[in-house]
Amino acid sequence: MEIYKITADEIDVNAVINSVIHPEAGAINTFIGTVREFTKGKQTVSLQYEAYPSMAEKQLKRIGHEISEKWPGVQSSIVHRIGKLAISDIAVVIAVASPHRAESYEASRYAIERIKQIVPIWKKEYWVNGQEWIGDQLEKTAYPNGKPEEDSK
Amino acid sequence: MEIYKITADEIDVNAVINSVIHPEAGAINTFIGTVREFTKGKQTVSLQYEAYPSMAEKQLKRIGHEISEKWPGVQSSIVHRIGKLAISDIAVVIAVASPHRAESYEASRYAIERIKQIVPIWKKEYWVNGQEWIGDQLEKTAYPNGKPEEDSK
Amino acid sequence: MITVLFFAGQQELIGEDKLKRNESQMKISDLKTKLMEEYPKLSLQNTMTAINEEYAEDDRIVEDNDIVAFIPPVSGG
Amino acid sequence: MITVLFFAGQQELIGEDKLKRNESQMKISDLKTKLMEEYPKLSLQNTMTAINEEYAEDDRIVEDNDIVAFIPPVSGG
Repeated sequence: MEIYKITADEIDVNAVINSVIHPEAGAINTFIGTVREFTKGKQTVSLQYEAYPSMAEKQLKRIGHEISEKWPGVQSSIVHRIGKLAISDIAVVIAVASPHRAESYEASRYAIERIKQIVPIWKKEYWVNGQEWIGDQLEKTAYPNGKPEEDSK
Repeated sequence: MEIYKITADEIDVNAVINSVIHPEAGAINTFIGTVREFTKGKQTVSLQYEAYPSMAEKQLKRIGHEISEKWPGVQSSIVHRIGKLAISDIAVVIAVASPHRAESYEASRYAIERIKQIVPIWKKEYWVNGQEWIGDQLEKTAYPNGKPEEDSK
Repeated sequence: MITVLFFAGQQELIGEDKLKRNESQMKISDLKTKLMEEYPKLSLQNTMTAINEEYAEDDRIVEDNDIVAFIPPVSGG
Repeated sequence: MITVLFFAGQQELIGEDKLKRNESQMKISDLKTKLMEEYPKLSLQNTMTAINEEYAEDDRIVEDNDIVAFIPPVSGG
């Protein structure tokens, strides 16, 4: 049973993986996004994720739908955590099961790229001496088309 | 601590994932190969994997070394199970951790392709009405160069 | 009556996560202009908008009871 | 004395996983020919060989105490 969820709790990686296992699947690709300590030499202390949860879950479901249209027979689950996270905490888990390995990699990669385009989740980074919402909140650059690109539908 | 192991026991996916997590990693890609029930309409009942364990572990380690040369800072672990497996059982787990997501996908994909080239592991498939060693054991086709291609070293 | 939602940096900037306004039959672009007059520090020019949890273009008309959410550039994953 | 290892289908074909032979200073290709004479059903023409757990070319000389493993096409993963 596929899962598309925003949660404030720790993500159970096994539960996400198990949700996509099925007898026709021979390959399961899992992507886990964790909080990285250093980005371009800058030290992160913690992160805070905020979402528009009801819409974010709809968008996650939509990504799952896009995947099953692009790669028939491929099952996916996506769980994204919100709230305050520490170094190495898991922020997002994507699991994709497919008959053959190529599609499991492609669909998983597609899912993470789409999350970064269309799912209303925001990350605030806390450093030793400051904090900032990531994602060009101050609009110094615009989306080229005024909104995220929406392929496939 | 990276793991490169052949085992007759069930693979603990979490242990493999945890072995690659480190503070500089922001992305962990995991590939899980499971026993698929149907391949081109043919129903598999079970699989048996056999290995040349000591050499296979050396080759897995070699793949890990190739990965860390191709993608500096990327950590990997690979565990392959041998013995008799049932439908949906896990045969192989690859975990790759990297600072950025692109390399985690690339290195994971590289690992599974290399396993299929250079690691002495063989799969015997059991169907309702027969069994066969997979991998062209009868040498109806040869490796183009008489041995698997060895890139990068 | 419409509900307007703000998130992340924009929410911190105006100090509110939600506004109620007696507006309807108004283009999103006009609603943006009105809110930017009310909160001079707020920039919505290139912010995406969702109406009732679906992305909507700037020329879309906001209807009574709509939930309008301003979606600054996302940074999940 | 050398040790020769067989795996998978080849192991089933000859009914042995291991042979001991009083050979050394012999090319792999010559060893293959000798074994194929001994086991007429066995084909090693295009089988890879590992000496002491490292892949080796067919013109490599087998030394005393070497472990020679014939590696039919692999199918792990």
